[in-house]
Amino acid sequence: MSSLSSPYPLVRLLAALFILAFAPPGYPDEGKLEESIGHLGSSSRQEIIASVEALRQLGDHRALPALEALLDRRLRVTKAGRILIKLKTGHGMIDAVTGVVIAQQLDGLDIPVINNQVRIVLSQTIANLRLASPDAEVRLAAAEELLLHPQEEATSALRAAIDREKTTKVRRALALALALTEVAGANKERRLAALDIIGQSDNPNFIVNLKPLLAKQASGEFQEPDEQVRQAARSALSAIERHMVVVGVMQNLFYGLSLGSVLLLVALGLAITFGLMEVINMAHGEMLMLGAYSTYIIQGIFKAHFPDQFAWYLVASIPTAFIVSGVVGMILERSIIRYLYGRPLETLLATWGISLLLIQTVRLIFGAQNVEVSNPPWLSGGWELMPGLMLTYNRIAIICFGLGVVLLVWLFLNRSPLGLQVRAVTQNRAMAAALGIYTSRVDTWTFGLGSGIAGLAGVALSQIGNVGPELGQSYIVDSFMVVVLGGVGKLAGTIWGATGLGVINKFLEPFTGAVLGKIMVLVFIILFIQKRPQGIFALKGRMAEG
Amino acid sequence: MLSQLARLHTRRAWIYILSLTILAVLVIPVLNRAVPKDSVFYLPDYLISLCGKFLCYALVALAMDMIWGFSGILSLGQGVFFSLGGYAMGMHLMRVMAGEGVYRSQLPDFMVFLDWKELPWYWLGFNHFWFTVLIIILVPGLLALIIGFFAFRSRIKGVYFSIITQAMTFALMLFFFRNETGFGGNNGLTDFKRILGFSLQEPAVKVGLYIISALVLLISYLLCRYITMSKLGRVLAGIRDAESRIMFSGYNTLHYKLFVFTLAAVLSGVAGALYVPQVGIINPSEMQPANSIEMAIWVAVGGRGTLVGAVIGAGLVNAAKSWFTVAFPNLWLYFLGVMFIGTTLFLPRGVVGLAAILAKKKLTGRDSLQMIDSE
Amino acid sequence: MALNGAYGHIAKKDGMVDTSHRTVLYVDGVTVSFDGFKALDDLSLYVDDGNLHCIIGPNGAGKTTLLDVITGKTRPDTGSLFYGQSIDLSKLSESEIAQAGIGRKFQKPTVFEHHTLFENLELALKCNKGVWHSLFGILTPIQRRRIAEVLETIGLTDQVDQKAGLLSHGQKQWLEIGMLLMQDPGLLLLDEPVAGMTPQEIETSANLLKSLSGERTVVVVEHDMEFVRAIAQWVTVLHEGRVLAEGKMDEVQHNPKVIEVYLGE
Amino acid sequence: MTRKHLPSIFILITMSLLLLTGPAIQAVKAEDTIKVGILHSLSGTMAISETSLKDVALMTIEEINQRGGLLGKKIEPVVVDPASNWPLFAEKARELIDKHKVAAVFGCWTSVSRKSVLPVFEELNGLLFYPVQYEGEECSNNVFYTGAAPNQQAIPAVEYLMSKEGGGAKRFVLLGTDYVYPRTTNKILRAFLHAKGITDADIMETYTPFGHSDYQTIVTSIKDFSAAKKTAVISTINGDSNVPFYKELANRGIKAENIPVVAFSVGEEELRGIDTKPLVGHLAAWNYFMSIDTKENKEFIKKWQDYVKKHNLPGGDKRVTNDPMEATYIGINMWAQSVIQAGTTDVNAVRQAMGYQKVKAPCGFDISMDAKNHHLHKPVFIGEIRADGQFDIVWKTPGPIRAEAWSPYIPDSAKKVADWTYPWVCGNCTAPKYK
Repeated sequence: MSSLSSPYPLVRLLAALFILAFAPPGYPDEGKLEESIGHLGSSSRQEIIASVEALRQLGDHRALPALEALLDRRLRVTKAGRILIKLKTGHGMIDAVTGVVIAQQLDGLDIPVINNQVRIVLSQTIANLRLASPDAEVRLAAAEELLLHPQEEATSALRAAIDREKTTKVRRALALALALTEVAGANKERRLAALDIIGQSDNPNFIVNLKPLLAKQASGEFQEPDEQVRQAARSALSAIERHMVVVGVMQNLFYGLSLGSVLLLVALGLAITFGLMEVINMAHGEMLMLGAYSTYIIQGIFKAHFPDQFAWYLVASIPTAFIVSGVVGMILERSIIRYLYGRPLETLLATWGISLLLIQTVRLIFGAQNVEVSNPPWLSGGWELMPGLMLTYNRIAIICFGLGVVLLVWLFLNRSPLGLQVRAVTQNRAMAAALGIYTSRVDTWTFGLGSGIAGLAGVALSQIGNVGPELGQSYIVDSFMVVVLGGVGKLAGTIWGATGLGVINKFLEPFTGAVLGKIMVLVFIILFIQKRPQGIFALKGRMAEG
Repeated sequence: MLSQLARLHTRRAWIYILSLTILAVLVIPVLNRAVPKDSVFYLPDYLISLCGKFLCYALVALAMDMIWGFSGILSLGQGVFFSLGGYAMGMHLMRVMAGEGVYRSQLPDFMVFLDWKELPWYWLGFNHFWFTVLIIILVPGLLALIIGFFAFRSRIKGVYFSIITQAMTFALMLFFFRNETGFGGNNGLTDFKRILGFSLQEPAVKVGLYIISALVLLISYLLCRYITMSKLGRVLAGIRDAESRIMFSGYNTLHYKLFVFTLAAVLSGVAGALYVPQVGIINPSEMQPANSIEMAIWVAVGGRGTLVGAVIGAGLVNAAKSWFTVAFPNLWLYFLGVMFIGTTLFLPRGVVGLAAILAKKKLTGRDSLQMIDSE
Repeated sequence: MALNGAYGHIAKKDGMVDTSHRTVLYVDGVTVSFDGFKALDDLSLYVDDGNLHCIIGPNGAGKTTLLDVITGKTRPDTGSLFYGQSIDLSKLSESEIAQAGIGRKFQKPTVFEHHTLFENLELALKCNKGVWHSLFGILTPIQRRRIAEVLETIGLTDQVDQKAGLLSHGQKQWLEIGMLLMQDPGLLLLDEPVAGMTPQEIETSANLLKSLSGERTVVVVEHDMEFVRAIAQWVTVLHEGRVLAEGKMDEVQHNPKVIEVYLGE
Repeated sequence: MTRKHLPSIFILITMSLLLLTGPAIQAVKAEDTIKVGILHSLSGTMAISETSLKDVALMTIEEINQRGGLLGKKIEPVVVDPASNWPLFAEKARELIDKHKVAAVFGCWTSVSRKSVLPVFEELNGLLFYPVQYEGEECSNNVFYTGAAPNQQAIPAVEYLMSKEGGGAKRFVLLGTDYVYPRTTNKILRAFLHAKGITDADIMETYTPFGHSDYQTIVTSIKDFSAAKKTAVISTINGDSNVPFYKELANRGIKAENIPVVAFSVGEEELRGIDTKPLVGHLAAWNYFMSIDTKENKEFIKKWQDYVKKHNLPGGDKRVTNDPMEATYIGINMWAQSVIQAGTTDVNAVRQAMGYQKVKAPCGFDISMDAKNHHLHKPVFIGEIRADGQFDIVWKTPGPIRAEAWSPYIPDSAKKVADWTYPWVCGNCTAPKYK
């Protein structure tokens, strides 16, 4: 993890400052440190790289704040070439060399421009220096950074760090990083041991380090002369490859589930408005869109008024999106859709008109461009279940969210009095009315519920895709497919339909590519509906007559 | 035969149809070709192309009315049949200009820069016009026959059928979007030069295409009219209103539905084929599910089950669209949206129904399809 | 079947069903289940040629399902169905069964509401039901006469050019029976033909049905005991998908099991 | 019987009358302005990109009008909405030229829309200014291309990635949306990479459908592919699909230092919809960036922001400028200069005057129009994404470079010459043509 996404930036900064303040006096290379830091603000990137490398050679922790600032675009250079660090919070600045706080506002400061090349060297150097951090998390992150860019220069630092290290997790990462640097070394014993460690790591990232050992030269000779080393490399490679087969299946399953849960979320609202109420709701996609825009608005409010609680804006937007989409849905039901019950194909036309209106309204208010909805920090990044298998947090969250929404809908329909009325009305309107149920009121609530759930799906979509006026259009066909595949009027069918489609799609995609995969899924749906015209969960007998 | 034809309409109605035909195929071309450009009565060229396009849309609407308005089967796949006909025509136009593309190759341009060395087998034969005409009729017809056979045999109806055809539309759209499929991918086929040796840039050729479209529309209208006036039309309406009664009366509804679905597909294909030389491009976005839905909307706006309504609806919606997109570029979607909602809520029988109400005529008689004709 | 062959030609070779054993319909060990619920449970039933056979039973006894099975709407899980000696109904589609000579009237009157009475009867007319014939065929004078005849029978001659949707409920029922007559079926299945009728209408209906039997076999599914008593020659009582009792009306009425099912609850 | 037909006949006749007379009445109006057409989708899928171009075009026209207009007349923009519907583009183009008699049309974004209108402009001898980077392989006498050709965007970017500074990539993933621009660009790039000694084994080419939103599988395969050698991704992903792609990339922890992604369709406008913090270091190649530090650019940005504020456009102070907007701005200004120079809006005269026309562009260079191939000479900038959604310019060409309408890397196209000056007068031939 780089400093950009690390969860504890402040802690680390304090730690760095701590080291800076209590560093043992009398470093021999005092002048060199100052000079190198001074060159960090150079306008030539080659010079910056040279000075970063010099700082790595020095191994002086006091350079850390300046290096981190350079990476984060917080380094400033005065006209006179003095290097300043802009603090992460507030407008304060400190001098990179002396650590003196600068109170007055300075104008005409330059920001050194770095590129990826500089960034690599910077990250390595920072990681090198951080190996000595008192914080185990920081050390772990540093070790992982070194895994990405193994460098021979770090060997001695790594050895020293391993000797010092008490935390097992960090030790393991450090040992791996060391192994990576030693594989290419000269000591055969060490190389064999390193290959063993790499093989055990199961990490597909290291194939890159193994492949050259087994490659042949143009003459047909192995590049690696030592048969024993080649043997070890071969077994390490096959260990990793065996592991990758497992990873492959697992990740397809996860991708399938996550795609399935997205489909489930977008289809669930439709399963109610279309499945239960038989309204061919072409405006369903726009309910998703409204939900996503609600998220955007809430995000804006949090940014402006509650910046400290920003991480929780998503939680606040869940009820908001539900209410916004739900209320819009209820208004539409009251004003338009209720005149069209029993004429499903006409609802298609009217709701198509509604969808045009909603899209254009949003376009006129928010503009035609996409708006930015950022992942809150707790949804950024992922969880490495096993080497090579990264489950991203936003996908995990969507799977859980999907399950939660399904559970709530189920509870609502089956355990609440209103849910009972909903079921009664959808099964036999006349009878329900005769029993004293206000069927039109129930209709409004039901439609509102379906739209509200679509709004919830919009919240989820805002976390994985873009938010724009046309957001809903791309999901409308998919959601109808899911509902029909599952069986109209059956919640369980919708769940199976969505998950099934997601998983099939993801297992097909590696072989067929994205386009053909999608086509094949559609063909599959067409064939499936031939076989079971009423979907997976078919209603039979009298119920099916309708 | 002629007497049967004459019976399709009352004499009055025939006079109207005849005069409209004369207006379309005689007066409008004359206003464009023979009237001097500075005259008030001069019709600019772009209007001819526009009218030609509307006529093609009207033909699709007619097909949609047959399958939906009369038989109650809402097919959301008409856009596919339309595009297939269009692609067949487009392939012909590409083939006859072989060697005149930007790369001067015998292959269409997109194949050249995709590095294809020879024409794929499914492009063979398209240099012949007769073959193309055959394909324009056969391919949409066969596809409809196959899809229809499987769908109707499994008793898929109503919403399910709509959604199955929508899935087909979507799948085919994605398929045509692929560059490997060999139909020009996203760009489709464009930059046509000649049809049957006539330059497509020539205004006279455009007028010719327009007149052909008008005549094809007229013939198709009469054909549809004949069908709906025959017992077959009543069986179709019977399928729409009470399918089980039709079945228990001994009719095999599969055959009837297949007939009308295939007919609608062929008509749509022909419309697509006429459309392509007039607008100069065919690409997969014509297969967007939204386009097929819009076709249903034309029919709904005009009035379902009236044939004339379909033609009027297609003209009305597209004319409105054409005008609004220039006059109110920011707001035209509102007009369109309100138009659709308003029609469904207040004009369940479309503009034709409104006209009948305005004329304060009670609607009785044999069927809604007779609304114009007899009471 | 006096007019048979004269006003239309029949899909099957002769359209006559082989009733040499006097039984026109065999239902043997038929079971139909929906999601585990057995609507028909190993049901066996035989209908004699020319009989007016009534089937009664409480709600959910499987009456309508039985008609569905006979007319091909629902396929039985097990069991066999024969029309006459030779026609295996389980192999035919709805329209083929109809063409073979079984007509059915639905519980809810099902007529073509947007068509006139004339057109309704024309559609039901026994003739070639193929697509091309429908497209090009024209009614012969004999066929027109047949339509007029049936209109006379159901007493709706005056409304010949009216749309069926404008008829009263009872008139729709009669129209539907008229449509069945147009099919010239050997076996008529009527699902609650007098539901929702006034007493006068019921009486007319009873007379109509009685006049039909003998020439054709008529199966009536009914709730209305009075009506059944008035017309039935043979009664079958269904209960929970099985035959509970069978016989003449008087016998059935005094059957203790029937009394228990009907009155015991 | 007669009156029973009246309603429908009445409607039919009214409709045809409306159709016929409506345009005629408008055409009679006196012409005291110079009309220009703005042909950008304001609805449908492309509205997301094209709306800004319409706005900037209106801004530029307003600016010219404030300076007094052209030839003593005001410019009157005719805005139409082709609604992301390609045949509609052709129809609207025809209407603009034939009915509104516009002097020039500024518009189109997608290649297919340009291909759709091209025959119309050639048939009616109109002028189209096309402001978007595209795949090349086209050269029309009726079109002025103010966006980049592949050699002004894609090839410099790949060269940069292969350089030591750019990370020295040895393997390339060509990732795009399945349509003609990515296909052609990737074909050119593949030929270019071959020329640089990179074999097919080190090139992975993948396409996704339009509107694709699930990049899990593709990101995994990129990651696997990158295991062998230093890899860079060249993305020609179009429009909406960029957001899910970048989000997936960020969440999987793939950073620009490891696998840099260079995009040709991602600019400031597109980044507005993305949280860019995890994307720092990914690249884009353009002929203009909003962060370019020149006097002209500051003025341009200020004008734009004032215009947005004045007309209360959606998005408000978050609106940014980008490359196609600059291209639109250059195009209109160049056209205006040519009209003044020619003293008329006549298409043939203006076209002749357009050659060698020079404009001091916001990017800080004197941008000139190539009289031969109707493309602009443009500088190339490579920017790395910053956390604030802007770009750090990490590389640029010393000056404007000439566009190659016909790529030398495609055998069939290498033979072609684009030269609209005498004695060639031909945009795609191998020997001079006279007209």
